[in-house]
Amino acid sequence: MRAAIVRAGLLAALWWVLSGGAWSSWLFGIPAIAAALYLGFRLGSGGWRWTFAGAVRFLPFFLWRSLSGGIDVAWRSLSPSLPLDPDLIEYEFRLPETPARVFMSNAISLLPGTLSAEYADEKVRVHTLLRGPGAVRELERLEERVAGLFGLEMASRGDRA
Amino acid sequence: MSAEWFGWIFDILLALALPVLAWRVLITRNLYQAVILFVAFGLLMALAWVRLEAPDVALAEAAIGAGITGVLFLDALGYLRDRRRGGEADERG
Amino acid sequence: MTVILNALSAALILAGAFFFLAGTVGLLRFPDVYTRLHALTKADNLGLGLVVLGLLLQVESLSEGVKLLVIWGLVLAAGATAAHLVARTALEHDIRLWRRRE
Amino acid sequence: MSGLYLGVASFLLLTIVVGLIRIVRGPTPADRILAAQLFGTTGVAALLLLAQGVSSPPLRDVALVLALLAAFAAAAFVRRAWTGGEE
Repeated sequence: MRAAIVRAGLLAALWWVLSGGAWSSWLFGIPAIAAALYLGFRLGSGGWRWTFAGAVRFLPFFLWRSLSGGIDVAWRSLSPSLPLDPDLIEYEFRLPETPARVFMSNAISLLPGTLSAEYADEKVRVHTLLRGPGAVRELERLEERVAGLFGLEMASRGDRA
Repeated sequence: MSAEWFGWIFDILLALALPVLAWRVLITRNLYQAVILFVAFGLLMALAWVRLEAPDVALAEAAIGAGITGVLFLDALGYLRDRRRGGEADERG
Repeated sequence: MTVILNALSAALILAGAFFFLAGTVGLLRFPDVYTRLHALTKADNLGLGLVVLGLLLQVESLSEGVKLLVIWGLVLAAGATAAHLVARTALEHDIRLWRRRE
Repeated sequence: MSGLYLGVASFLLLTIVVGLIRIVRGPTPADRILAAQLFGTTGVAALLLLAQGVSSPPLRDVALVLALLAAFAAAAFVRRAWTGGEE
Protein backbone atom coordinates (compact mmCIF):
# COMPACT_ATOMS: atom_id res chain seq x y z
CA MET A 1 0.00 0.00 0.00
CA ARG A 2 2.76 2.41 0.93
CA ALA A 3 4.55 1.58 -2.31
CA ALA A 4 1.38 2.41 -4.25
CA ILE A 5 1.06 5.83 -2.60
CA VAL A 6 4.72 6.67 -3.24
CA ARG A 7 4.39 5.57 -6.85
CA ALA A 8 1.16 7.55 -7.34
CA GLY A 9 2.91 10.62 -5.92
CA LEU A 10 5.83 10.23 -8.33
CA LEU A 11 3.50 9.74 -11.29
CA ALA A 12 1.49 12.82 -10.28
CA ALA A 13 4.71 14.85 -10.12
CA LEU A 14 5.65 13.56 -13.57
CA TRP A 15 2.23 14.51 -14.94
CA TRP A 16 2.55 17.96 -13.41
CA VAL A 17 5.86 18.43 -15.19
CA LEU A 18 4.63 17.09 -18.53
CA SER A 19 1.40 19.09 -18.57
CA GLY A 20 3.06 22.30 -17.44
CA GLY A 21 0.80 22.54 -14.40
CA ALA A 22 -2.52 23.37 -16.11
CA TRP A 23 -5.48 22.52 -13.88
CA SER A 24 -7.73 21.25 -16.69
CA SER A 25 -5.12 18.66 -17.65
CA TRP A 26 -5.88 16.61 -14.51
CA LEU A 27 -9.10 15.52 -16.19
CA PHE A 28 -6.87 13.24 -18.27
CA GLY A 29 -4.04 13.04 -15.78
CA ILE A 30 -5.87 11.20 -13.02
CA PRO A 31 -7.16 8.36 -15.25
CA ALA A 32 -3.72 8.11 -16.83
CA ILE A 33 -2.04 7.81 -13.43
CA ALA A 34 -4.56 5.17 -12.36
CA ALA A 35 -3.93 3.19 -15.54
CA ALA A 36 -0.15 3.44 -15.08
CA LEU A 37 -0.43 2.24 -11.47
CA TYR A 38 -2.60 -0.71 -12.52
CA LEU A 39 -0.27 -1.70 -15.35
CA GLY A 40 2.80 -1.29 -13.16
CA PHE A 41 1.53 -3.70 -10.53
CA ARG A 42 -0.01 -6.01 -13.10
CA LEU A 43 3.31 -6.40 -14.89
CA GLY A 44 5.01 -6.89 -11.54
CA SER A 45 7.80 -4.37 -11.72
CA GLY A 46 8.55 -4.71 -8.02
CA GLY A 47 11.92 -5.20 -6.40
CA TRP A 48 13.45 -1.86 -7.34
CA ARG A 49 14.54 -1.01 -3.84
CA TRP A 50 17.43 1.39 -4.16
CA THR A 51 19.18 3.14 -1.31
CA PHE A 52 19.71 6.87 -1.08
CA ALA A 53 23.35 6.60 -0.06
CA GLY A 54 23.97 4.25 -2.97
CA ALA A 55 22.35 6.67 -5.40
CA VAL A 56 24.51 9.56 -4.14
CA ARG A 57 27.59 7.44 -4.87
CA PHE A 58 26.29 5.96 -8.13
CA LEU A 59 25.19 9.11 -9.94
CA PRO A 60 28.53 10.99 -10.05
CA PHE A 61 30.31 7.75 -10.96
CA PHE A 62 27.88 7.07 -13.80
CA LEU A 63 27.97 10.64 -15.14
CA TRP A 64 31.77 10.69 -14.99
CA ARG A 65 32.10 7.34 -16.75
CA SER A 66 29.62 8.24 -19.49
CA LEU A 67 31.47 11.53 -19.99
CA SER A 68 34.72 9.62 -20.50
CA GLY A 69 32.84 7.11 -22.65
CA GLY A 70 31.74 9.88 -24.99
CA ILE A 71 35.19 11.45 -25.10
CA ASP A 72 36.79 8.07 -25.76
CA VAL A 73 34.51 7.19 -28.67
CA ALA A 74 34.71 10.73 -30.10
CA TRP A 75 38.49 10.53 -30.10
CA ARG A 76 38.43 7.13 -31.79
CA SER A 77 36.03 8.24 -34.52
CA LEU A 78 37.94 11.42 -35.33
CA SER A 79 41.43 9.95 -35.16
CA PRO A 80 42.78 9.26 -38.68
CA SER A 81 44.19 5.80 -37.86
CA LEU A 82 40.84 4.55 -36.45
CA PRO A 83 42.21 2.99 -33.23
CA LEU A 84 39.79 0.07 -32.83
CA ASP A 85 40.42 -3.52 -31.81
CA PRO A 86 36.96 -4.91 -31.05
CA ASP A 87 36.24 -8.09 -29.15
CA LEU A 88 33.29 -9.96 -27.69
CA ILE A 89 33.59 -11.05 -24.06
CA GLU A 90 31.38 -12.77 -21.53
CA TYR A 91 30.88 -11.37 -18.07
CA GLU A 92 29.41 -13.41 -15.27
CA PHE A 93 27.21 -11.46 -12.87
CA ARG A 94 27.95 -11.37 -9.17
CA LEU A 95 24.77 -9.41 -8.56
CA PRO A 96 22.14 -11.66 -7.00
CA GLU A 97 18.92 -10.15 -8.38
CA THR A 98 17.38 -9.79 -11.81
CA PRO A 99 16.28 -6.11 -11.73
CA ALA A 100 19.77 -5.00 -10.74
CA ARG A 101 21.24 -7.14 -13.53
CA VAL A 102 18.93 -5.64 -16.12
CA PHE A 103 19.78 -2.17 -14.86
CA MET A 104 23.47 -2.95 -15.11
CA SER A 105 23.32 -4.38 -18.62
CA ASN A 106 21.63 -1.18 -19.77
CA ALA A 107 24.21 1.01 -18.05
CA ILE A 108 27.06 -0.95 -19.69
CA SER A 109 26.35 0.58 -23.10
CA LEU A 110 27.04 4.10 -21.86
CA LEU A 111 30.42 3.29 -20.32
CA PRO A 112 33.72 3.72 -22.18
CA GLY A 113 34.32 1.02 -24.78
CA THR A 114 31.60 -1.42 -23.72
CA LEU A 115 28.24 -2.34 -25.29
CA SER A 116 25.96 -5.00 -23.88
CA ALA A 117 25.06 -7.32 -26.74
CA GLU A 118 23.27 -10.25 -25.17
CA TYR A 119 21.76 -10.72 -21.77
CA ALA A 120 21.15 -14.17 -20.31
CA ASP A 121 20.20 -14.80 -16.71
CA GLU A 122 23.63 -15.38 -15.23
CA LYS A 123 25.84 -13.49 -17.64
CA VAL A 124 26.00 -10.78 -20.22
CA ARG A 125 27.92 -10.73 -23.50
CA VAL A 126 29.69 -7.45 -24.01
CA HIS A 127 31.13 -6.01 -27.20
CA THR A 128 34.26 -4.02 -26.46
CA LEU A 129 36.08 -1.49 -28.60
CA LEU A 130 39.45 -2.54 -27.24
CA ARG A 131 40.77 -6.02 -26.51
CA GLY A 132 42.30 -6.53 -23.11
CA PRO A 133 41.59 -6.43 -19.37
CA GLY A 134 40.39 -2.80 -19.29
CA ALA A 135 36.80 -3.67 -20.14
CA VAL A 136 36.48 -6.30 -17.41
CA ARG A 137 37.86 -3.87 -14.84
CA GLU A 138 35.32 -1.30 -16.02
CA LEU A 139 32.48 -3.82 -15.65
CA GLU A 140 33.62 -4.87 -12.17
CA ARG A 141 33.67 -1.27 -10.99
CA LEU A 142 30.19 -0.70 -12.42
CA GLU A 143 28.87 -3.86 -10.76
CA GLU A 144 30.14 -2.72 -7.36
CA ARG A 145 28.39 0.63 -7.74
CA VAL A 146 25.16 -1.02 -8.92
CA ALA A 147 25.27 -3.35 -5.91
CA GLY A 148 25.65 -0.28 -3.71
CA LEU A 149 22.78 1.47 -5.46
CA PHE A 150 20.39 -1.39 -4.79
CA GLY A 151 21.86 -2.20 -1.38
CA LEU A 152 22.82 -5.74 -2.39
CA GLU A 153 25.53 -8.11 -1.26
CA MET A 154 27.48 -9.60 -4.14
CA ALA A 155 28.29 -13.26 -4.44
CA SER A 156 31.98 -13.88 -3.98
CA ARG A 157 33.92 -15.11 -6.95
CA GLY A 158 36.79 -17.22 -5.68
CA ASP A 159 38.73 -18.35 -8.72
CA ARG A 160 38.20 -15.98 -11.56
CA ALA A 161 41.03 -15.74 -14.01
CA MET B 1 25.25 36.42 -37.28
CA SER B 2 21.60 36.83 -36.55
CA ALA B 3 19.07 34.24 -35.59
CA GLU B 4 17.17 34.94 -38.78
CA TRP B 5 20.18 34.01 -40.86
CA PHE B 6 20.57 30.65 -39.15
CA GLY B 7 16.82 30.12 -39.44
CA TRP B 8 17.27 30.43 -43.20
CA ILE B 9 20.08 27.88 -43.22
CA PHE B 10 17.90 25.45 -41.29
CA ASP B 11 15.00 25.93 -43.71
CA ILE B 12 17.14 25.56 -46.83
CA LEU B 13 18.68 22.36 -45.48
CA LEU B 14 15.21 20.98 -44.81
CA ALA B 15 13.91 22.06 -48.20
CA LEU B 16 16.82 20.29 -49.90
CA ALA B 17 16.69 17.13 -47.79
CA LEU B 18 12.93 16.50 -47.97
CA PRO B 19 12.52 16.09 -51.77
CA VAL B 20 15.69 13.98 -52.01
CA LEU B 21 14.43 11.74 -49.23
CA ALA B 22 10.95 11.48 -50.77
CA TRP B 23 12.54 10.51 -54.08
CA ARG B 24 14.66 7.83 -52.40
CA VAL B 25 11.59 6.41 -50.62
CA LEU B 26 9.89 6.03 -54.01
CA ILE B 27 12.77 4.49 -55.96
CA THR B 28 14.17 2.17 -53.28
CA ARG B 29 13.61 -1.48 -54.23
CA ASN B 30 14.36 -2.92 -50.80
CA LEU B 31 11.13 -2.50 -48.84
CA TYR B 32 12.77 -2.46 -45.39
CA GLN B 33 15.05 0.31 -46.45
CA ALA B 34 12.11 2.18 -47.97
CA VAL B 35 10.14 1.98 -44.70
CA ILE B 36 13.05 3.29 -42.67
CA LEU B 37 13.55 6.11 -45.15
CA PHE B 38 9.82 6.82 -44.88
CA VAL B 39 10.11 7.11 -41.10
CA ALA B 40 13.10 9.41 -41.54
CA PHE B 41 11.06 11.49 -43.98
CA GLY B 42 8.23 11.77 -41.43
CA LEU B 43 10.61 12.99 -38.76
CA LEU B 44 12.15 15.61 -41.03
CA MET B 45 8.62 16.61 -42.05
CA ALA B 46 7.84 17.11 -38.36
CA LEU B 47 10.81 19.48 -38.18
CA ALA B 48 9.40 21.29 -41.23
CA TRP B 49 6.04 21.77 -39.45
CA VAL B 50 7.98 23.14 -36.50
CA ARG B 51 9.60 25.70 -38.77
CA LEU B 52 6.16 26.59 -40.18
CA GLU B 53 5.16 27.46 -36.59
CA ALA B 54 2.68 24.60 -36.31
CA PRO B 55 3.93 22.58 -33.33
CA ASP B 56 0.58 20.76 -33.02
CA VAL B 57 0.81 19.50 -36.60
CA ALA B 58 4.45 18.59 -35.94
CA LEU B 59 3.34 16.50 -32.97
CA ALA B 60 0.72 14.70 -35.07
CA GLU B 61 3.18 14.18 -37.92
CA ALA B 62 5.80 12.66 -35.60
CA ALA B 63 3.31 10.46 -33.75
CA ILE B 64 1.06 9.34 -36.61
CA GLY B 65 3.01 10.02 -39.82
CA ALA B 66 6.33 8.59 -38.72
CA GLY B 67 5.60 6.60 -35.58
CA ILE B 68 2.39 4.66 -35.97
CA THR B 69 2.49 4.38 -39.75
CA GLY B 70 6.12 3.28 -39.61
CA VAL B 71 5.45 0.61 -37.00
CA LEU B 72 2.40 -0.62 -38.98
CA PHE B 73 4.50 -0.82 -42.16
CA LEU B 74 7.19 -2.78 -40.35
CA ASP B 75 4.57 -5.12 -38.93
CA ALA B 76 3.00 -5.58 -42.36
CA LEU B 77 6.42 -6.47 -43.79
CA GLY B 78 6.93 -9.02 -41.04
CA TYR B 79 3.49 -10.48 -41.84
CA LEU B 80 4.27 -10.65 -45.56
CA ARG B 81 7.50 -12.47 -44.83
CA ASP B 82 5.74 -15.00 -42.59
CA ARG B 83 3.17 -15.67 -45.32
CA ARG B 84 5.83 -16.07 -47.94
CA ARG B 85 7.66 -18.56 -45.74
CA GLY B 86 4.42 -20.39 -45.02
CA GLY B 87 3.74 -20.62 -48.76
CA GLU B 88 7.16 -22.10 -49.44
CA ALA B 89 6.65 -24.67 -46.71
CA ASP B 90 3.29 -25.66 -48.27
CA GLU B 91 4.87 -26.16 -51.67
CA ARG B 92 7.57 -28.36 -50.23
CA GLY B 93 5.13 -30.38 -48.18
CA MET C 1 26.13 37.46 -13.87
CA THR C 2 23.93 36.93 -16.90
CA VAL C 3 26.96 37.32 -19.14
CA ILE C 4 28.85 34.54 -17.35
CA LEU C 5 25.76 32.33 -17.37
CA ASN C 6 25.22 32.90 -21.07
CA ALA C 7 28.85 32.18 -21.89
CA LEU C 8 28.78 28.95 -19.86
CA SER C 9 25.54 27.92 -21.51
CA ALA C 10 26.94 28.63 -24.98
CA ALA C 11 30.11 26.66 -24.19
CA LEU C 12 28.12 23.63 -23.04
CA ILE C 13 25.88 23.71 -26.13
CA LEU C 14 28.85 24.01 -28.49
CA ALA C 15 30.60 21.14 -26.72
CA GLY C 16 27.40 19.12 -27.17
CA ALA C 17 27.38 19.91 -30.91
CA PHE C 18 30.97 18.62 -31.13
CA PHE C 19 29.96 15.24 -29.73
CA PHE C 20 27.04 14.98 -32.16
CA LEU C 21 29.53 15.60 -34.95
CA ALA C 22 31.81 12.88 -33.57
CA GLY C 23 28.84 10.48 -33.36
CA THR C 24 27.95 11.01 -37.01
CA VAL C 25 31.58 10.70 -38.12
CA GLY C 26 31.75 7.43 -36.19
CA LEU C 27 28.50 6.26 -37.79
CA LEU C 28 30.05 6.76 -41.23
CA ARG C 29 33.63 5.66 -40.54
CA PHE C 30 33.38 2.71 -38.13
CA PRO C 31 33.69 -0.71 -39.78
CA ASP C 32 30.70 -2.71 -38.46
CA VAL C 33 27.31 -2.31 -36.84
CA TYR C 34 28.56 -2.98 -33.30
CA THR C 35 31.23 -0.31 -33.36
CA ARG C 36 28.74 2.11 -34.97
CA LEU C 37 26.37 1.46 -32.10
CA HIS C 38 29.14 2.42 -29.68
CA ALA C 39 29.66 5.69 -31.52
CA LEU C 40 26.00 6.66 -31.70
CA THR C 41 24.95 5.61 -28.22
CA LYS C 42 27.79 7.15 -26.29
CA ALA C 43 28.68 10.24 -28.29
CA ASP C 44 25.10 11.33 -29.02
CA ASN C 45 23.88 10.77 -25.47
CA LEU C 46 26.76 12.81 -24.12
CA GLY C 47 26.02 15.48 -26.73
CA LEU C 48 22.37 15.63 -25.68
CA GLY C 49 23.42 15.74 -22.03
CA LEU C 50 25.65 18.76 -22.63
CA VAL C 51 22.94 20.55 -24.66
CA VAL C 52 20.39 19.88 -21.90
CA LEU C 53 22.83 21.21 -19.26
CA GLY C 54 23.39 24.31 -21.36
CA LEU C 55 19.65 24.89 -21.71
CA LEU C 56 19.09 24.23 -18.00
CA LEU C 57 21.09 27.38 -17.24
CA GLN C 58 18.47 29.36 -19.18
CA VAL C 59 15.22 27.93 -17.81
CA GLU C 60 12.62 30.20 -16.30
CA SER C 61 10.54 27.78 -14.25
CA LEU C 62 11.07 24.63 -12.21
CA SER C 63 8.72 22.48 -14.26
CA GLU C 64 10.53 23.50 -17.44
CA GLY C 65 13.86 22.36 -15.99
CA VAL C 66 12.46 19.09 -14.70
CA LYS C 67 10.90 18.44 -18.11
CA LEU C 68 14.30 18.86 -19.78
CA LEU C 69 15.81 16.38 -17.32
CA VAL C 70 12.93 13.94 -17.88
CA ILE C 71 13.49 14.10 -21.65
CA TRP C 72 17.19 13.47 -21.18
CA GLY C 73 16.58 10.52 -18.88
CA LEU C 74 14.05 9.08 -21.30
CA VAL C 75 16.40 9.35 -24.27
CA LEU C 76 19.20 7.82 -22.18
CA ALA C 77 17.11 4.81 -21.14
CA ALA C 78 15.50 4.35 -24.57
CA GLY C 79 18.85 4.73 -26.35
CA ALA C 80 20.64 2.19 -24.16
CA THR C 81 17.78 -0.29 -24.52
CA ALA C 82 17.53 0.16 -28.30
CA ALA C 83 21.30 -0.25 -28.68
CA HIS C 84 21.16 -3.48 -26.70
CA LEU C 85 18.21 -4.77 -28.79
CA VAL C 86 19.92 -4.01 -32.08
CA ALA C 87 23.24 -5.56 -30.97
CA ARG C 88 21.49 -8.68 -29.66
CA THR C 89 19.46 -9.16 -32.84
CA ALA C 90 22.58 -8.60 -34.95
CA LEU C 91 24.33 -11.39 -33.01
CA GLU C 92 21.30 -13.66 -33.44
CA HIS C 93 21.47 -13.12 -37.18
CA ASP C 94 25.18 -13.97 -37.20
CA ILE C 95 26.35 -10.60 -38.37
CA ARG C 96 30.10 -11.00 -38.01
CA LEU C 97 32.01 -8.52 -35.96
CA TRP C 98 34.91 -6.73 -37.51
CA ARG C 99 38.28 -7.58 -36.04
CA ARG C 100 41.65 -5.90 -36.33
CA ARG C 101 43.57 -9.07 -37.21
CA GLU C 102 41.97 -11.48 -39.64
CA MET D 1 21.73 33.86 -27.74
CA SER D 2 18.94 32.78 -30.10
CA GLY D 3 21.39 32.95 -33.01
CA LEU D 4 23.48 30.32 -31.24
CA TYR D 5 20.48 28.06 -30.63
CA LEU D 6 19.36 28.18 -34.25
CA GLY D 7 22.92 27.85 -35.53
CA VAL D 8 23.60 24.72 -33.49
CA ALA D 9 20.15 23.35 -34.44
CA SER D 10 21.04 23.80 -38.13
CA PHE D 11 24.34 22.05 -37.53
CA LEU D 12 22.55 19.13 -35.86
CA LEU D 13 20.12 18.91 -38.80
CA LEU D 14 23.17 18.69 -41.06
CA THR D 15 24.62 15.80 -39.03
CA ILE D 16 21.24 14.01 -39.31
CA VAL D 17 21.10 14.46 -43.09
CA VAL D 18 24.71 13.27 -43.48
CA GLY D 19 23.97 10.33 -41.17
CA LEU D 20 21.16 9.25 -43.50
CA ILE D 21 23.88 8.11 -45.92
CA ARG D 22 24.41 5.18 -43.57
CA ILE D 23 20.76 4.08 -43.99
CA VAL D 24 21.07 4.14 -47.75
CA ARG D 25 24.40 2.31 -47.71
CA GLY D 26 23.51 -0.33 -45.12
CA PRO D 27 24.84 -2.96 -45.67
CA THR D 28 22.93 -4.96 -43.02
CA PRO D 29 19.41 -4.21 -41.75
CA ALA D 30 21.00 -3.42 -38.38
CA ASP D 31 22.90 -0.53 -39.93
CA ARG D 32 19.67 0.91 -41.27
CA ILE D 33 17.85 0.94 -37.96
CA LEU D 34 20.65 3.00 -36.47
CA ALA D 35 18.73 5.89 -38.01
CA ALA D 36 16.19 5.55 -35.20
CA GLN D 37 19.00 6.02 -32.72
CA LEU D 38 20.27 9.02 -34.66
CA PHE D 39 16.85 10.69 -34.69
CA GLY D 40 16.08 9.80 -31.11
CA THR D 41 19.02 11.77 -29.77
CA THR D 42 20.02 14.28 -32.42
CA GLY D 43 16.43 15.16 -33.35
CA VAL D 44 15.53 15.69 -29.70
CA ALA D 45 18.53 17.97 -29.17
CA ALA D 46 17.67 19.98 -32.31
CA LEU D 47 14.05 20.40 -31.19
CA LEU D 48 15.05 21.48 -27.67
CA LEU D 49 17.38 24.10 -29.17
CA LEU D 50 14.64 25.29 -31.53
CA ALA D 51 12.21 25.50 -28.61
CA GLN D 52 14.63 27.84 -26.84
CA GLY D 53 15.62 29.70 -30.01
CA VAL D 54 12.13 30.70 -31.09
CA SER D 55 10.81 30.61 -27.48
CA SER D 56 8.07 28.11 -28.20
CA PRO D 57 7.73 25.70 -25.24
CA PRO D 58 5.33 23.29 -27.04
CA LEU D 59 8.28 22.16 -29.15
CA ARG D 60 9.63 20.38 -26.06
CA ASP D 61 6.59 18.10 -26.23
CA VAL D 62 7.42 17.30 -29.85
CA ALA D 63 10.91 16.38 -28.62
CA LEU D 64 9.40 14.10 -25.99
CA VAL D 65 7.25 12.31 -28.59
CA LEU D 66 10.26 11.95 -30.88
CA ALA D 67 12.26 10.30 -28.10
CA LEU D 68 9.49 7.80 -27.44
CA LEU D 69 8.89 7.00 -31.11
CA ALA D 70 12.53 6.35 -31.94
CA ALA D 71 12.58 3.68 -29.24
CA PHE D 72 9.32 2.17 -30.56
CA ALA D 73 10.61 2.10 -34.12
CA ALA D 74 13.80 0.29 -33.08
CA ALA D 75 11.84 -2.24 -31.02
CA ALA D 76 9.28 -2.87 -33.79
CA PHE D 77 12.07 -3.34 -36.28
CA VAL D 78 14.04 -5.94 -34.38
CA ARG D 79 10.92 -7.76 -33.16
CA ARG D 80 8.96 -7.98 -36.38
CA ALA D 81 10.52 -6.92 -39.62
CA TRP D 82 14.11 -8.04 -39.63
CA THR D 83 14.54 -10.94 -42.04
CA GLY D 84 18.20 -11.68 -41.60
CA GLY D 85 21.62 -10.75 -42.85
CA GLU D 86 20.61 -10.38 -46.51
CA GLU D 87 20.06 -7.13 -48.34
